[in-house]
Amino acid sequence: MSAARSKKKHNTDDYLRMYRQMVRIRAFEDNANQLYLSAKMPGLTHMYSGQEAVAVGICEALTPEDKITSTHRGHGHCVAKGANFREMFCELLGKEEGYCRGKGGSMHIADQANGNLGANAIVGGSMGIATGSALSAKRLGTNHVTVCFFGDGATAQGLWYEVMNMAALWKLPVIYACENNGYSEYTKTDEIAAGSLTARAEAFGIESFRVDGQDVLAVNQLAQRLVERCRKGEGPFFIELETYRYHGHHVGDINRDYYRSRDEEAEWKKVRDPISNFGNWLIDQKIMTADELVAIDKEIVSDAEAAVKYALEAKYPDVREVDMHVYAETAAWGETQ
Amino acid sequence: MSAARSKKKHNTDDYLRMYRQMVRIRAFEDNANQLYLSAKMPGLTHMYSGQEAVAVGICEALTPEDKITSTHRGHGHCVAKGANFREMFCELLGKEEGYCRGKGGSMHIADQANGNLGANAIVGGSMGIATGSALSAKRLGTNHVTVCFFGDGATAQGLWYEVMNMAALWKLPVIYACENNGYSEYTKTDEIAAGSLTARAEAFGIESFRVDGQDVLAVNQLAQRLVERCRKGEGPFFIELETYRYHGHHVGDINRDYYRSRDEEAEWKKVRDPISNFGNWLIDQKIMTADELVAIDKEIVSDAEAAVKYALEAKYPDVREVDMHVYAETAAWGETQ
Amino acid sequence: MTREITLSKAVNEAIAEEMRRDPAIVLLGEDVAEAGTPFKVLSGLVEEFGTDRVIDTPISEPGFMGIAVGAAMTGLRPIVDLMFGDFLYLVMDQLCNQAAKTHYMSGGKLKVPLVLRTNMGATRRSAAQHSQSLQALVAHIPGLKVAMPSSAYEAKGLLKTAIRDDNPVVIFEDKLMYNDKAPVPEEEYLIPFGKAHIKREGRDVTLVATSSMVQVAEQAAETLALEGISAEIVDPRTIVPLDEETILRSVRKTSRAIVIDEGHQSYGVTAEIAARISEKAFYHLDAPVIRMGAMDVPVPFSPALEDITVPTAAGVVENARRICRGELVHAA
Amino acid sequence: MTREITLSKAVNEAIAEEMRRDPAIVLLGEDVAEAGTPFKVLSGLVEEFGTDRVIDTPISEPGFMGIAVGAAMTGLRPIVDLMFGDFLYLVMDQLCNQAAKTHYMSGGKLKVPLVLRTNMGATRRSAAQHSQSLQALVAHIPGLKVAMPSSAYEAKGLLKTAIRDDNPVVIFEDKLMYNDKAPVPEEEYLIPFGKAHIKREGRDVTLVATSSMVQVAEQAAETLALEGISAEIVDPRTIVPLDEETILRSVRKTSRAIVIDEGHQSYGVTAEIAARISEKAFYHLDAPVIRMGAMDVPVPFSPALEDITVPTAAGVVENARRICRGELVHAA
Ligand SMILES: Cc1ncc(C[n+]2csc(CCOP(=O)(O)OP(=O)(O)O)c2C)c(N)n1
Ligand SMILES: Cc1ncc(C[n+]2csc(CCOP(=O)(O)OP(=O)(O)O)c2C)c(N)n1
Ligand SMILES: [Mg+2]
Ligand SMILES: [Mg+2]
Repeated sequence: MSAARSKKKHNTDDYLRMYRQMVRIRAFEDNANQLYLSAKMPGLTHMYSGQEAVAVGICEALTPEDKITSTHRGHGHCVAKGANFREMFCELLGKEEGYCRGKGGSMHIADQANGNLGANAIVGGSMGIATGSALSAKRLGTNHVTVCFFGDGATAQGLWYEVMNMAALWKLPVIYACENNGYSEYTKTDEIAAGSLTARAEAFGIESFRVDGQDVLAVNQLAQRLVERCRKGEGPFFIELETYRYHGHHVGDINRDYYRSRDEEAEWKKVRDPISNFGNWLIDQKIMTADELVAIDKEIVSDAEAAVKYALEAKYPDVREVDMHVYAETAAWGETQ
Repeated sequence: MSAARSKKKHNTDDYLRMYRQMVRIRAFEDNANQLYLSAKMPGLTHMYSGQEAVAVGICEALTPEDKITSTHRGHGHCVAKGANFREMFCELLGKEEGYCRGKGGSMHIADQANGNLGANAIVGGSMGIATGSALSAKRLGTNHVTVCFFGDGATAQGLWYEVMNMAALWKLPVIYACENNGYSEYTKTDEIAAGSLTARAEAFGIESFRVDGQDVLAVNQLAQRLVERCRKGEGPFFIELETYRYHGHHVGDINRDYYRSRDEEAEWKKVRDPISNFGNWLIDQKIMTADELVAIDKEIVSDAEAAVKYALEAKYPDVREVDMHVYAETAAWGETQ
Repeated sequence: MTREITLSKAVNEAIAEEMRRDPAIVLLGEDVAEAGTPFKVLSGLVEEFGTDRVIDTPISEPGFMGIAVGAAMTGLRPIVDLMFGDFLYLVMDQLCNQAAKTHYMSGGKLKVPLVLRTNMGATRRSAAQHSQSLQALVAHIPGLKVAMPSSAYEAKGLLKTAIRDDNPVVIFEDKLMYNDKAPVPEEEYLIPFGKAHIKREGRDVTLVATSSMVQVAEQAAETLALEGISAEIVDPRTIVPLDEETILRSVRKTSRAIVIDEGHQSYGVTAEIAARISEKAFYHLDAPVIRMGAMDVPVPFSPALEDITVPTAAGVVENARRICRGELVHAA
Repeated sequence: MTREITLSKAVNEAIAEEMRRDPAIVLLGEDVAEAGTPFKVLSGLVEEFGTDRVIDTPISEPGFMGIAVGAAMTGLRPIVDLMFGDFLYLVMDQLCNQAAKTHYMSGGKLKVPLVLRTNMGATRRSAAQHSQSLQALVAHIPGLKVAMPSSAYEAKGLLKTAIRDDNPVVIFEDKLMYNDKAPVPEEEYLIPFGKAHIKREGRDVTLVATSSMVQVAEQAAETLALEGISAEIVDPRTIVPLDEETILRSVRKTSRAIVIDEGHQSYGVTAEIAARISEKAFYHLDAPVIRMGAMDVPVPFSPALEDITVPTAAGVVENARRICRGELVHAA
């Protein structure tokens, strides 16, 4: 927590919100995983557990009007950007009250009201969208910033280089946030990424940063600074965040010894867990007591469970919805022919 | 010609071949342009004039078995890699005796016998092909090197970053040769390329070089060195070659004051013409006399004219060829069902 | 007031009028600004609207297509200029996985109002990578609308409608028609999507034709008229949505149909339209529905070959004669 | 000797046998080596053939597709593993502008012997970007061949043929069938392209079905048999080349046809096949050809919606009944 040690206690509210949001993500994922293991969830899903400090550190630097784009591993971003458990679990279960009326599911969860333009099942698929959102902000003069989340594996998609070039040429208010969790699926990052990720962004004249993605305050401080600079027209930026996913690539990836060791997993959980480290720091700094934190954790866990229960009982969309929303209704054209 | 001043005269044959090849490209293009202006050529074509030292400097460092991939501005590469005027003009005119039986035309001219895998009408479209050719060389142990020619504009295609990454990871014997002629179509390079091109390749751990693309000896020396290193398994490499196209983007791009000045064009032709500079150097070094060079030029011009005449009279492919070569015949499968 | 203008001018007017009306419209593409595209279709727009709204991009089709999708989701209404229809392959992911599906996947919450303007058409001696007519590819993808103007008049009216539509629309201009003139009203008009146009009335055979194939059909109809065969020409104008009703009504009247489109024949646009006619006007058909698409070959460069790959008026005449005279088209 | 093996195993065997036979074959794709793909289809291959021939790539579909094209032009015979058929959009340029056209554009001088193995099929709760069946897109592009195996038997035989073919071949495996078993000979066999298979003989109606829709057709045929309707099932096995003759022969016999494919219906595979039947068996048809494709909607995630988007045996039965009993399917 070095980067943050100098911070004053008047940030207590911010700290608490960050803590809560990280715990909320963890609780969401624990429940999602259980839903999978108990065969109550349709399909597969990708757990964000372990990476909470990234989503929370960054999203806490944003306003609800600021935009993010997310990935296949998108629950964390969604929670961090302000979503509710209920609509999220409903979406995961394909229910009508889900954020996307059950049509999107885990990999397409979006929450426009809070500026989340959506998860994406195409690796790297939202890099253009994020950059376009920043173009909107600049053209429309809204002063919004867009953060594009993606994984280390996604840096292999050519699209990133295309949009970085345009973002740099047009000085767009976009932050490319690469969550380097060391793996893309079942492959180590070193085996699929030559050279240096930050150098790749810098080659386009984009200022780049590396930060410990397990340290929510370090992430947040950097994000605040870059968001501010984006608003002043100094974007785009690139951040590489070193982090780790606790689960397999997806919930079904259980026997994973062949690509990474249990020791490695245990080590990260023990030494670099973003939540317990931040919790300990809060206690150290006398901002919170251990009991207070436990109380928060419990409350969140029970919120999550209630939401799961609600979602399990919620209804599926009516079959007549199947061909709704293929096309948006267009307001009258004033047709003359 | 600084890079070459130390070279010995025992290279006379090489020098002469380079001179001849550059003149051959110029003569080819002058004739192609005339064919367009006199409405004898179907479609449009992109002139290579001005860039001769790039194609020749590089291709002279290659064996016929080494491969190149080319671009929409591909006549120069084709000549430099060993093609004949006749088959080239026949191709430009859509005649049966063309390298591609008239099916490809200027933008798809290929000459497999000499290792030219073909021009390409998709900007950047051959970057994967070149890299794949290098993969073949490595897997099959042929020790061939592949050179991928492309323009500055093509660096905006995401494909390049994808294949550079793999070429670097797999240490492939490929040289990416970017002919930076300052423009892509009607746009200056600065307006479409942020940061630095060499830095982009270096970010993938690829050793990168910049060279004066008007200096055939400088280009050739660098190419020889890198080809040698590729054969030793030290590839891939990137070269940015500063050069200039004398004509418009294509033969029909005649009024181009709105994007570049006549002064600029005149200056390049006067001061940095690759052929006359090299010719003067050959005279200076007493390798050739002015008269000898004039004789070479004349001979080549008359060769070109003869080839044009031949091609104009050559026959078109039979209409029955229209659906030939959609699919290659496959040698018997040993079908059992 | 109606004057004759080129298709190129019609496109230019449509965009200029809409950009004046709605400041959220921006134009993105290669050399769209000062150069006004290689076809000079957009000349003058950057002078009126400035480089903030008429934006030259690098040669990054997937990139600027993706940027347009994101921009459309967040308040802009981008018009993307894709210099050649052959480059559609490069933008398919952003167009078909993202733009086309976003509204649906978000349960109706996000919208992607963008127009992808591109072109089609062979016989320009541009060879296999600059001559394709790829409308079938995008027509197959739910969430996209697809317009195929057949003259300057349609080009303007359909493009204006496309720009106002809240969905991603792909509009194909035939690049050989940019200089063709047609009467176009001075007053504003829009052409609704999903309404076919009866270009010519007739009794004996229906020619369903898209884009420049409408001209081919018209030439054929003239010749056929001299022989006493009366051809009706139906121009669907949009292939998604497709005005099945108008097409079927015509075929039920004439009892015969030929479908003409410049895309490759197999698995192409003619298949869909012919299949619908064959199924839904089954009991009215006196002869099999004939399809005329481009040959299933990459477009060859050589003029000697290229010209025989596309449907021609002579071919239409021949087919019409055969089905109208009751000859078996295939030894069926 | 014939044993029952899964489709997944059949694919694995096909590749292993061919790689043993021909050292020029290499395998490229994401997580194809140690992981053996997320579907575990390729398990064991890297152990046998090593990482020089079973090559894990970064997540760069356009890039490794392009590399495969270049490798195929210069002596290797690459098999590209595209993890989901939905990623086809990303490789369209390299596949359709380059691989498909190179042989033609070079006047026959260059060849591109490569196989693109990918998958298709919905109802796996994978939502709109991981459930598409995009065979129509590639079937439209001259220069590509397209295979759609309907069981482990076809999967092995067609893949081996694809690997030996000197052209780019796209082969679609239904990802829901990877664990389905079928009898597969121990001895080597190949299945030629362009030869349809009569999966079941019948008199009253022809069901032309691709990939897993053959199973759907078989279920329907069982039910129909109980009702006295005898259905013939034709599995084209390759949609390019398409064995028109076998399909037409069947329809001329039964006089009725239903075409079933899991791609979106409009501008899809069913359109081509139905249009050809309607045109070329016109005088033999007693009823309109019925098309059954997936609904024209992005694939929804919710199980409540997803299952109704694809053709089902019940739907086939209903349609077969109607055309066999002479009911007008459309108020035509
Ligand atoms: C274009 C594309 N290719 C492949 C996949 C399959 N896939 C899903 S996630 C993934 C790995 C992504 O790795 P990374 O970007 O590092 O994200 P992480 O899973 O580590 O969060 C792959 C290959 C996909 N969804 N999209
Ligand atoms: C993918 C693609 N986009 C656009 C074009 C149209 N186009 C042809 S050449 C060209 C400019 C290429 O510039 P550069 O790479 O610098 O090559 P140069 O023409 O300068 O030799 C463009 C945009 C194309 N052929 N392919
Ligand atoms: Mg990762
Ligand atoms: Mg250039």
